[in-house]
Amino acid sequence: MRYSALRVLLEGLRRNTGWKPVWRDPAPQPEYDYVIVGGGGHGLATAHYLAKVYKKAWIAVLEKGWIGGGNVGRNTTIIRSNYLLDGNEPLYEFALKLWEGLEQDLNYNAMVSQRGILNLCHSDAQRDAFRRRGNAMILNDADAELLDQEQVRDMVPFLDFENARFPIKGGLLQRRGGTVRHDAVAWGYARSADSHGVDIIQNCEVTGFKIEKGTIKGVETNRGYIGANKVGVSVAGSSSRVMAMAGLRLPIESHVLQAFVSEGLKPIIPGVITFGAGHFYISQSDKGGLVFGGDIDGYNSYAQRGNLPVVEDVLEGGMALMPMIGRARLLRMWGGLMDMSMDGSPFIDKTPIEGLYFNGGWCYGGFKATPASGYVFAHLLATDTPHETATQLRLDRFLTGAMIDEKGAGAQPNLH
Amino acid sequence: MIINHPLLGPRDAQEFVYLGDASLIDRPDAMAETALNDFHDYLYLRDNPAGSHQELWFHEQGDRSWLVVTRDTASHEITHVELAVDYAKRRGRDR
Amino acid sequence: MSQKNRLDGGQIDRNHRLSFSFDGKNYSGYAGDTLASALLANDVRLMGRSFKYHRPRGVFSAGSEEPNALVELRSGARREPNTRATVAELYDGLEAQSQNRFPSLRFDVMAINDRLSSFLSAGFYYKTFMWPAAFWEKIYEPFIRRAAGLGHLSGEEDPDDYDKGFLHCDLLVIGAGPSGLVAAQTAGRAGAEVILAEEDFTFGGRLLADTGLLTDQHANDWIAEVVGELSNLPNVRLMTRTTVFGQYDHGIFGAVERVTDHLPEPPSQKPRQILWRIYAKRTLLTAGATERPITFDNNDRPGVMLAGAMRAYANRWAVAPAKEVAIFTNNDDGHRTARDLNAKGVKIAALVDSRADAPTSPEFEVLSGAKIIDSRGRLGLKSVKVRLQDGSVKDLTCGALGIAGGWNPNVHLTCHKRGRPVWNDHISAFVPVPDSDPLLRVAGAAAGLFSTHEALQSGADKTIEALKDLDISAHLPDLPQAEGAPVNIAPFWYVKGGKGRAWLDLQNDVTVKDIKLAHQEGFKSVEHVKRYTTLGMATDQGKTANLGALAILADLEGKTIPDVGTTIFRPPYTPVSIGAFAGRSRGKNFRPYRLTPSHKWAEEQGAIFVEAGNWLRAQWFPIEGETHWRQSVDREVLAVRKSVGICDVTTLGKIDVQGADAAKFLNHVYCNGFAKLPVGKTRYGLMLREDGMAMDDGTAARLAEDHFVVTTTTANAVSVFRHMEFCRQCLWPGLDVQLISTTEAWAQFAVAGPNSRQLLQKIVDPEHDISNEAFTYMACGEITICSGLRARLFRISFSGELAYEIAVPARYGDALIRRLMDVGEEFDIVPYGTEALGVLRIEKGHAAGNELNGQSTAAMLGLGRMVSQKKDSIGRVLAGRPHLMREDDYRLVGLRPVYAEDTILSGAHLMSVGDPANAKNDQGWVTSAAYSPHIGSSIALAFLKKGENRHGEVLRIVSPLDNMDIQITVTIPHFIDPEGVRLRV
Amino acid sequence: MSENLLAPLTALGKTVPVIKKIGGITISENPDLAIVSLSARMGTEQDLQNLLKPLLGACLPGPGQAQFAEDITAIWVGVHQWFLMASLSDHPDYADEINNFVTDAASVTEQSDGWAVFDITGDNLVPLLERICNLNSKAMSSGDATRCLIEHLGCLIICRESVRNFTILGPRSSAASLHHTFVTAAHSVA
Repeated sequence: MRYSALRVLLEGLRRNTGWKPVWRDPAPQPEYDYVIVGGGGHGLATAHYLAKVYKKAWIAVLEKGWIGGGNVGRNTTIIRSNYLLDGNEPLYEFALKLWEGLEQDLNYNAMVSQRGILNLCHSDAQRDAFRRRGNAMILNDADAELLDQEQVRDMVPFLDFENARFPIKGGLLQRRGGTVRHDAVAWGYARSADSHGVDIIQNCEVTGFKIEKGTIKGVETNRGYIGANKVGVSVAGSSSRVMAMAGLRLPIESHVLQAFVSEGLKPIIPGVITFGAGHFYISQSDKGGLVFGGDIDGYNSYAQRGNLPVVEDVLEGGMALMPMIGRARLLRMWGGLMDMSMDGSPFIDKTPIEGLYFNGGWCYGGFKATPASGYVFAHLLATDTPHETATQLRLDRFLTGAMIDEKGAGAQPNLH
Repeated sequence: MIINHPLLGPRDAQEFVYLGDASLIDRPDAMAETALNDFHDYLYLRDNPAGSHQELWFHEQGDRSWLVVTRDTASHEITHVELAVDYAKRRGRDR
Repeated sequence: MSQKNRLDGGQIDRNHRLSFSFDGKNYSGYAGDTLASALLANDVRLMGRSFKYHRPRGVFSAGSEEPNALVELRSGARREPNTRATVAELYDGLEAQSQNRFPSLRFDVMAINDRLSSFLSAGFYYKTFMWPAAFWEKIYEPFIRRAAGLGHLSGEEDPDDYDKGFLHCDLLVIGAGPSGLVAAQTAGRAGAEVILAEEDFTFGGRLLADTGLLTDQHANDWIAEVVGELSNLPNVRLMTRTTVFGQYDHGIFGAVERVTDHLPEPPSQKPRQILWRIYAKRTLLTAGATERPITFDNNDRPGVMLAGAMRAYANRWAVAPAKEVAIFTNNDDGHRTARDLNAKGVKIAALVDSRADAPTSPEFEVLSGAKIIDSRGRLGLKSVKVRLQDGSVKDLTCGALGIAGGWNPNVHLTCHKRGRPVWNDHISAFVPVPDSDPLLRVAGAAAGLFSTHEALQSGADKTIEALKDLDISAHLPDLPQAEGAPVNIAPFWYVKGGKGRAWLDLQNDVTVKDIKLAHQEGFKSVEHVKRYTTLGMATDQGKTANLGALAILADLEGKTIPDVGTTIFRPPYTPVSIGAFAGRSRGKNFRPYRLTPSHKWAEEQGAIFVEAGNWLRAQWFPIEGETHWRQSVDREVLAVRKSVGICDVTTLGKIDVQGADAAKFLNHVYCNGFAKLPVGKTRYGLMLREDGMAMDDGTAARLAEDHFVVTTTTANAVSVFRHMEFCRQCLWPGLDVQLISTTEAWAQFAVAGPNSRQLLQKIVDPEHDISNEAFTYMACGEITICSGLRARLFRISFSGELAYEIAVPARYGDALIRRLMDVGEEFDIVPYGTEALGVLRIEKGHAAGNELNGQSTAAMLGLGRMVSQKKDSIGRVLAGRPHLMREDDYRLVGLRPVYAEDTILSGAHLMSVGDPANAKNDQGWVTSAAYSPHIGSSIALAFLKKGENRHGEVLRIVSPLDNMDIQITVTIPHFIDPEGVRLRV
Repeated sequence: MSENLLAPLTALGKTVPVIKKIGGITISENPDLAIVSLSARMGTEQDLQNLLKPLLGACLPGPGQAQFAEDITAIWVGVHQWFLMASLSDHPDYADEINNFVTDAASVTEQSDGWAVFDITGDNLVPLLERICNLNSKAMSSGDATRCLIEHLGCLIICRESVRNFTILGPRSSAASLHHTFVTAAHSVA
């Protein structure tokens, strides 16, 4: 069923009785060629590209709860490709280009809104680092602009320029960055994958891997055994737990990241703004809520909820940056489970087990990567070779010393 | 969160800085043949359980002691706290 | 204007008349009113517009669960959008405007959406606005954004202050209804430290809205008696206007106290609100319950409200929402509302009870087994249509309708730690799992115990239980006799078979049809339904809507409500001002300042300051006639190279390392050796992280066999100390070593330049020989200056010149710099700031923060050979990994422009001449750049692939961001005195 | 040392201590405090106790405690680590004095200038203290002493008299910010 304005009109006239389920609800088959574990954004995108681009069939996505219920369902919706290192930037730029064509690819309006992302700097050293990064972005075919203080002021005059503890000296702007309606990404990929024959199986939890002589044979689930030639695991914060069932230890810790939304307000913030002298970033959703966040709580956690000190830290940053939001009210705060890697960069790689592939360690940056993550993981699953934009995202990089450490924080997941 | 400091009693976790898995105390022998692999596993492959976890916290805004805290990562419940120096000595770090 | 709907009685102060305005029109009310009760008293039913369809809306509740009556309160910079009229206390001169309408509340052009609702069904936007692609950001989205949102922020800085605070107690009682009051009384009498927090501006909770007696007392008298007793107990803290909004780990609660929101503006120096962090050993949740509606077609008109709210308006605020009202109920509580209103002289058009066996009443007509199926009245309710038990349809004329669908316990806080409530059939509602959380107990209506008697009893019982955990013995107080009516409810959620729209989520305009459509499209999990329809996402978080939607979903799935599931709640319980979370940490007080000992003096000199972490440091010292910063900086640099300059370097971290094993310890911490450093000498040290990357650099001065002073960079002072304590306590606990930070204790100045020794000789006491022979390069020592002031002297150099750092107790820093400036006059001494410091170190080729950014190995810095392979130091092993040892890794080099007038920019990338500028050809980047007045051109440090073998090569640097593309020559990273002769003279 | 030619400033950058009275609360800068840290060497804790007992008239205090003696105050600040405090005018070279006294039993470090010291007095300081730090100040009694966070600053708070008299030490470089915090909070609760 193709979506369009005309269809909305026609269905409206028929009292909306003709709309069909966005995805089927199939029972699991005994065997598939490809089983994707994890029905989040990355898993669903993987299935979509595997079916649509790599023309594979017999694909299932297994989700222990409801699809899109992990980080794609609770994040601050930002997309950008403003990375420094050549292990990362090509992948995120690939993602941004896929975002730009997403609605047409999926025939689903995920409201990709390129309203720009502005990273503020407050010192010369920060500006130097931004210049290095912005240039790296441009050299990788992304867009970037370095703004001085006046240009920032013209763009976002409501920031505190007069009384700031850490004066704003300029900013790195990526105009093609922006936001996306996050739930719609999961639903759009699910709908498209489903229409290409992928079985999306909810309430199906993987409870074990069947491995014979170092080769994957299938997965045990709460809905029975499912055979598979290849299994791709894309389970974000549950990575360590799931891969442990295959006997693998990962350079990943699970942490909690909190995010926040205010009551709905008439438009007041144009794009995405990040504070460079504290932990705070903000945008405004199409519905009017201010959507913002900051640093992770900093301790290992699977609890999906955080604590007050970080809430206060984030909102102190917010008030320091834009004191006009003092009388807006915080409506809801929530915590998500982050698969923090040891260098802050993800893994998309084969594992020592033949036929078992891993995609994870996205830290709190997984949402923006969703299309590319799915695409390159599908490429790896389909061809057994890494996609050209993901050659460095190897699981063995800590053994060789080829870390991809954007922040230079070292083997300290809570600092990435 | 509140960490029940073995010497100072209950203190807000905000006073502490988190490091991670207490196995970071078990630093391998740097002179061993297998040192490179040992250090890789030591530094990068840490425990990440959804459940009881022994972890290092530094009382930065307090008495500057490193603590080993046993905390459930699913519920955040803390069941045991001790000075890391005692833990380390028990594991032979002072030899 | 007269308050035509005002009744007799109530708990308002009729001697205290207040005037206020709504949408520019003036009204009057009384002290004790809320904005909502005062508007109702003035017969204003239309108070707002809904989010999506812009439907006219009136007040729906009498509390913080209000979905409809949201206004912009106050004006100017104090404007507060989305303020619930139901909890806004009336004050004299209050101004409020309606919101989300254009041009006026009565005539809103956006109400066109209501006509188009068939095309704006749940999730319609996911299916359209895709063509042409470029139109989304330019056309569709701006339109949607303008239409969406609710109230306006002022766009100005919030003028009010906020405080934060911390409270400790044995027992926190949340909610001061009958249950909470008795709990506080029980605990207070037992001597426990008690906090009783109430979100309302007065105590009593639901008792305020009802008329029943407690033994033979009016509820108000009983409340006054209990509160009177509690306020005399020093161990009880009573807090009104305080919402406990969140439960966090280990008994920590977040609460916000609205200290002055009931005043036109806060008194001088007083906060608007206080964010309290409450540390409670035990907590009792007595937050009551929230009534829920029954859903039917066009159930959203102004005048339709919760029956319990209607009762509260009548009893507490002496307001009837209309002259004639109807009630729609599925339980006995609806009858109580009808009785109370009838007793107040309000005409009851009829009580419509969905139960066939509804109790009858001698006072008003009861229509048993009947349902309301529709309503009329565009801007306010005029009549409702009732389908009677026999199937016939009847119109009832009424200006207001009270709906009583049963009550939901306020379990929210029990869910904040991911607890899930369970279904209770008896009251048809979710209740907390009893005894599921040892820190948080629940009593009264919040636990599903709805009668006043049960509330009192459970409040006392649970308190005694909680205090027993703490070994505090408490006793059951004499409880007053109170009504103990059983709950009598026949679940009835929505009227089926309607052709129109029936609202579940009033604010977000989610109707029964939307839930059905979501289900039809495969969104069957509760979470999917919420997300697809936006149910429960509005400012009220669906407090009155969610359960109704669950019931419909249960019907569609053929399951029971608990089988369909529940949605749990996240903090905050009600929305909290962002300003309160920030407290005093805003503006210039966002973070504390750190001031150097010479700050006051530097201010007097007119220095320009720069933030370095929390430090403020002098960046340069302009003198008369200088109009550009470069003039000042060039002058300062040249003066150092020519004669002598002085710079405050107090900000560097200083760590005192003592103990018999101090040297052994430093050998572990630094990658280079310290064991053999003689007493009286200083050595440059490089610390690696365990992953082999450079962490920090500095010096260690050996003052005695068992005593070193270690310096760190300004930025890493705290993290290096933490790391060293980790090494000491966790890795090498057998070493005798003690650490303490002394960063703040010493004022330290760099004295640099060929005349620095001569200058120092003028202040160093004569018994200390600091001649080149006696105090050689890298010497250190404890000396006295200025006739006996103890000081430390280090002959170290960051500039490449003969230089020293001298330290004195911080309190003498100011006097010392003045003294040095005085005695230095003959050498034309200059003070220099961080800019000149930066230029000097780049000229000398010293790495600093831009090079030590956590991504550099010792080898990259040209310090690979410093890493001793003979000992076990942190980072040595992993620094040996193949990728970090590769031949073609980056190396620190110097750069000079081929054309001297060109300026090198830090952050530019290095390419071969002739190569296209792209990532493939990228060979490195510029880390630090400066204009060198000594060289007479721009110079820079850079990381370049294989850089150590490429000195003399001509490359280009590009900065596409700046449209810069110039040619440079690669050099060694030392632009001055590479042999280090100047250091040693 | 007091004979030298240089004139000291207080932590707030003045020549005389700043004293502010707000409502019933008095906030006084106290520059006349010599502070040294004392860390027992490995295995010498008992020697140190024995050495200091005559000086203190009691044992060195335990965790969270201060010991007030005639002209000397000892505060536990960490495992086997204490601060000793005395009048600076009476003990201008306190670190040397103590170092000579304890010899090899402890590592001694001069700390006098690391801290800004504020004495805060009033009839009831609890409302003030509960606005600025997370300690249960109501429950603190004379001799309680502990580190805590005050507006992002690591401080040391010493209870001299329950509810009425506290000394707060904060990092010297942030004296002005800390003082601002006290004054603002005092106005807020006054």
